[in-house]
Amino acid sequence: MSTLDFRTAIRDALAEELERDERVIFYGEDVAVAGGVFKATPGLFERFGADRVFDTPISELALAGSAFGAAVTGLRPVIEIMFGDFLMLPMDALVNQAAKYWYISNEQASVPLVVRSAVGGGGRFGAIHSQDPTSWFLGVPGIKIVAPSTPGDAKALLKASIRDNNPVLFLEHKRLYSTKGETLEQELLPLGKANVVREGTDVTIVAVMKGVHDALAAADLLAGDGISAEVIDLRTLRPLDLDTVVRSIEKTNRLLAIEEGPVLGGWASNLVGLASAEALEHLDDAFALTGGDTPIPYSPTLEDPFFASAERIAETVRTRIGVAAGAS
Amino acid sequence: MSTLDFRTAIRDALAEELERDERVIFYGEDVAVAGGVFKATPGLFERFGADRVFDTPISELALAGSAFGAAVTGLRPVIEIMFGDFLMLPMDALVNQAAKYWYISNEQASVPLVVRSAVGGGGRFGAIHSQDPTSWFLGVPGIKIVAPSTPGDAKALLKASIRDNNPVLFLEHKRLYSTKGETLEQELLPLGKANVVREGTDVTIVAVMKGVHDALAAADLLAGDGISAEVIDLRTLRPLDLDTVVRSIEKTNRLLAIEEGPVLGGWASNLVGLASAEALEHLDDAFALTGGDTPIPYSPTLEDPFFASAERIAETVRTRIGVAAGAS
Amino acid sequence: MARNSTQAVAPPAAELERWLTGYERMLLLRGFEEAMQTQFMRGEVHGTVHLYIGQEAVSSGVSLALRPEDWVAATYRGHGAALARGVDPAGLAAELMGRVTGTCGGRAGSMNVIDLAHGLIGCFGIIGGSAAAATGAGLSAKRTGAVAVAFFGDGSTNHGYFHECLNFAKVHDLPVLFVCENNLYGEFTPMAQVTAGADITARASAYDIPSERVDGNDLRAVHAAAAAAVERIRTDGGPAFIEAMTYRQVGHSKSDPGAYRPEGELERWLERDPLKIAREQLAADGVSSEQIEAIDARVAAQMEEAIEQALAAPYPDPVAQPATEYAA
Amino acid sequence: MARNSTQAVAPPAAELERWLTGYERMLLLRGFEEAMQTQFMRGEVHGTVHLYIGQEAVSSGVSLALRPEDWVAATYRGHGAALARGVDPAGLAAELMGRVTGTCGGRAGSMNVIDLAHGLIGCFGIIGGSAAAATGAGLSAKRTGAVAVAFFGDGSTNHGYFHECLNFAKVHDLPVLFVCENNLYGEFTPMAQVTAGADITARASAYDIPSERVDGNDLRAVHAAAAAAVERIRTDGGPAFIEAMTYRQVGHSKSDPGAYRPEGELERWLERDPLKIAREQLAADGVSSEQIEAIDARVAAQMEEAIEQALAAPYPDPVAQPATEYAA
Ligand SMILES: Cc1ncc(C[n+]2csc(CCOP(=O)(O)OP(=O)(O)O)c2C)c(N)n1
Ligand SMILES: Cc1ncc(C[n+]2csc(CCOP(=O)(O)OP(=O)(O)O)c2C)c(N)n1
Ligand SMILES: [Mg+2]
Ligand SMILES: [Mg+2]
Repeated sequence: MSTLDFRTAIRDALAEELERDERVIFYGEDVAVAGGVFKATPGLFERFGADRVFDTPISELALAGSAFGAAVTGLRPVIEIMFGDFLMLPMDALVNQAAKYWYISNEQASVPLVVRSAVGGGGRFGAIHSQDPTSWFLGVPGIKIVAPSTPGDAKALLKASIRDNNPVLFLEHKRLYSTKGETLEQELLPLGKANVVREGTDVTIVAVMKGVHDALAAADLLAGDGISAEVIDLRTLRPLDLDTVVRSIEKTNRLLAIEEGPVLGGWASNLVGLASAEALEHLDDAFALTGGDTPIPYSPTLEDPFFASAERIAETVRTRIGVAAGAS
Repeated sequence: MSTLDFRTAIRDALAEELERDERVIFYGEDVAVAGGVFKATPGLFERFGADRVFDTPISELALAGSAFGAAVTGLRPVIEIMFGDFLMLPMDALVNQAAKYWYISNEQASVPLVVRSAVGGGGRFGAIHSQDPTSWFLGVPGIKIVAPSTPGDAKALLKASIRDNNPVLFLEHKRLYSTKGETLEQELLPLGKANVVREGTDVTIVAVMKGVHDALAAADLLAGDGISAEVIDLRTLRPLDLDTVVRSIEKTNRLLAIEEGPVLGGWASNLVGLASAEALEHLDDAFALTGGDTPIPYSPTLEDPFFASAERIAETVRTRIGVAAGAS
Repeated sequence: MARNSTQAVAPPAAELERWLTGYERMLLLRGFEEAMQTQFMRGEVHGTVHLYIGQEAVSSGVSLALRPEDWVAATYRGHGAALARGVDPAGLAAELMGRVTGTCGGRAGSMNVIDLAHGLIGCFGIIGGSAAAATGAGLSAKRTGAVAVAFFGDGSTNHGYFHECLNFAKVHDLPVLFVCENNLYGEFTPMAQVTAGADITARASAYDIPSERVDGNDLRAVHAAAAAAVERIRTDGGPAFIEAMTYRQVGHSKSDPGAYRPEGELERWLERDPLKIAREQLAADGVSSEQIEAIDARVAAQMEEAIEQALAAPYPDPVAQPATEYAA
Repeated sequence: MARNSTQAVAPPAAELERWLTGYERMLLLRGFEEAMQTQFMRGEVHGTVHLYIGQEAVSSGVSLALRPEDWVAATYRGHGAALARGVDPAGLAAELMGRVTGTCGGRAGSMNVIDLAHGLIGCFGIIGGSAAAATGAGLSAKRTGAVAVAFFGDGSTNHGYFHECLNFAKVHDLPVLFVCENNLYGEFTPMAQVTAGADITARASAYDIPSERVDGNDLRAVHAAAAAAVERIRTDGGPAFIEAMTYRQVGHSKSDPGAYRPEGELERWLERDPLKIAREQLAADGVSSEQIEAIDARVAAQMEEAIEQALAAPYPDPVAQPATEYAA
């Protein structure tokens, strides 16, 4: 197995799908000639030409609206909304148009459309270039939300997203762009399936994207204390693979969901709610460790404690979740 | 105490605050001369003049964006976004601009701004005129979401929202516009405080808006079976009055949250999550009874079962929540 | 305005055929809306309904200039555009009645009808949605040589969707015909009061999109403008714009105060009823009143049968026909 | 272009005073950006930063035409507009360095600076946000006789915010001066490639907003246009529009490939550097090189002190200064 960096994973997935299916097109602001502000898409314009890979005006609503119109008339558009923070601007097109079409058309046509977007904090980009848009879209029937944690996953999930027949929001965490990882054996990963990335018996930690790495680091710290943490990478936030989480809880009896988003309205509290409704009898404790309750601060000394670090995750397991060494 | 209908409650609250504070202005699409498509605001234009009450172009983003700009420079705008379904169009102005301003400006200025919007299903308006926008905004720090259930509450909460120094989303359920109720003693109700509208000992049912009436009807049905349901009207969805819910659970040990929105991403699952995290040891069961997992259908035979009726709420308490007669 | 009193030379047979077809189509549109008005009063059509009465020449004239492979996107006032495109009136009536035989199985309702088999991408309940959908269809159409048409109202030209989509279509050279049906009002608000400059074609011109203002109550004038625009699009590529001046002879929707019309305005426009104009034109072409009456009778019979069929159809059964959130 | 080689008659003292002030301000803007570039390289400024180098004449010229009670809204490229408005350079530098003495206590960062005490509603990280904020401030300003100014780039004119706000400001007769800084690029994409018609003033004209294109590198030309526009706004009400032609001499942000500039373009614009032009104009007015050097030295000293001050300030402490989600 070869290694791959995250940017290359994104670019290769796009290149392979553009190559494989000529209905696939890719467009966005500065994605073509310049190769994207995060340099994730260089070379595609040169390889596939201006008819299939192009730069657009700064018009997020037209980007998503046109992608919707293109998708229901035979193309398979992939668009980039540069920062996840900008996703409210095209949201009407995604939610009121794209996500509803399959159902209200009485299943006349699917809407194969992918929106890639760079998300997440920790980059000192301030309140309006650091958000995780998940909470805005989590409650939208008809939409899928994919949130990979490694280059290998990103490639296989992006390829699967492009082949999926539904609107998919594909989130790329900014702090992951420079990470490296192994290529997967599989060409595709199924959307809506979680991945148990570390087995454990005392507590289940659920995360996505950068959070998975923090959870794994926390699990290492906890292992030093004799606490065995299971770490689940959801990979997809909607639809939610609740089964995998519940199976884990049945073993560990404790759930900690971590995310960068808010405690009220975030996916982590939602997951705690759904898991409690499903498996209350198995739970000794459940908790969502989330970002703060204000906009995301700019200054390093404010931004750093805003998000849960590996240390805080471990500390939360020890204190709040109350897992003592050798608990189970 | 006199009675009041819901439309009048809205209009009177606006009139009184326009009268009381000349910084208050009110604008929206067809709200002035025509008095609003739901006929909630007739007479205000005539009484307060075109400088303070006016009709706008169909430009939701400019409506909310200008309201934000007006709020931080000294006015106290109230705008109407006609249907809650349209709230994604102005969402960037509300979330990226208005909701963040207090914090990122280092508390230089507050943002006293109210967005009224008609929400909810059951009116045969189809998928794009029937949604509850709560899930899109629930996770936004800095925003308040108010969702009244009665004319008296609506008046006192709208007045309080207009006097509040933060961006407030004020949701008016379409099916409540023609309802009547009593005027409250208080002129104002505090935002962020829930109301126990019926005391009970076997199960806690939490709802907002039209759901409160369904919950009360369900409680009547359950009383016939000897089951005692406590019903909580949250009144405000963000900030959330978790304390009142937890105190109730400590008594009933069972929680049912009902809403029109989705099970994944909705406020009800969130509440179950937060209540479980807070009071797991008191819970025998917790569940979110929500709208369906597709867009909202138009046809009566599809729309009616999409939302939880009083009968389904009662049935869910009996079966899923497993409360038998004389349980406690 | 006695515009058609001059005796023209009879047109060539093919052309006369087109005008007869156009007249029949307009009659069908009128008859359909009148029937829906009746069925709404009877409680068979639910929620609300936006009638096209008075504007028939616009979509009829444009549709005569289209090919089967072309795409059309319309608004919540879209029955006309749908029928002009060939959508089955019985299916459309059934949709409005929420029956399972409806164009969308009763899921969509009046404001959101979709019929891809007839090139109708959809009727869009969100202002500007049609412009976005057609712009996206333009991306597809560019490959196939087809043209995508967006219908929308004067009020929509103040929306962000409008601006972004026109600019997007122009810079990407998309084969999109934008048709603004200027009926002088957006709901209850006069166009000039909310539309800066009050010159909609000037807006299109500012994007360097060829644009023309046309008498929207004259089928032949509309067709001539549309045929020329479509021809130019097919030959030279890129979008074109038509502003069709017309008038809504009935209320905006089923709850319209109507107080906004200046005295005599409606009467003047009734004088210029598009059906009346078309009949006068046919008479001038030498078509006998017997021939016209025969068409009238045929359409009336067709409409009666369609309504009967629709009324006889069952309502959808959500248990027998369960919905899927996602396309496979 | 030897535009200033002619010997003009020396201007009246008040006018000369204004040009000297303007020159000093431009120098300050330039010096500040150069210092921030250095501090970014040293790791003292975080995330990313968008420099204003080359565009100084625009905000300096406009600000000279404003009164203290007027409002200004700018973009992520907003240091110039802030300093021109009188924001303290030490505070602004500290903000970019994330220090507690920053204009916003380190919470906002470069892209979101707010300083209401100096009439700076804010720098807006979202394209179009400044237009919306100024439009709203226009609602307030209409009452007080003030004027609200929005600065934004050429790329922003393709956004829905732009369209809706210009139309809104015009139909509501708001005292807003819209200033488009056309620096020929949006990020890495040439203006003409994404801006249909490539004529931005024509867009303003389509809304019937008085508009003028001006040499944005000539302080005096900008001031003349702004003064005339502000005068017209104060006298006649309603918005005005200025397109200032200028050039960004440095990269879009701290990660700019720069490959998009045609050969020789940058050099040609450096010839027309706004400071160079201003210096030549002052010389032609009879200002000695000693006088100019004295100003240069004064600004350099001021800048040095500001940076020193900022660097000496502590980082914010989230525990000592806890944030509140809501304004009281
Ligand atoms: C985004 C959005 N805002 C508001 C509405 C509510 N609304 C429905 S129709 C209408 C007026 C539209 O006027 P116009 O575009 O002229 O079309 P017409 O109804 O006259 O055909 C409005 C405001 C909507 N459907 N979508
Ligand atoms: C809504 C939105 N979309 C995209 C961006 C990313 N972005 C930041 S600056 C920029 C280019 C803006 O160009 P222009 O308006 O010409 O201003 P300039 O940077 O040239 O001053 C873009 C696309 C953004 N900040 N906001
Ligand atoms: Mg209209
Ligand atoms: Mg630019």
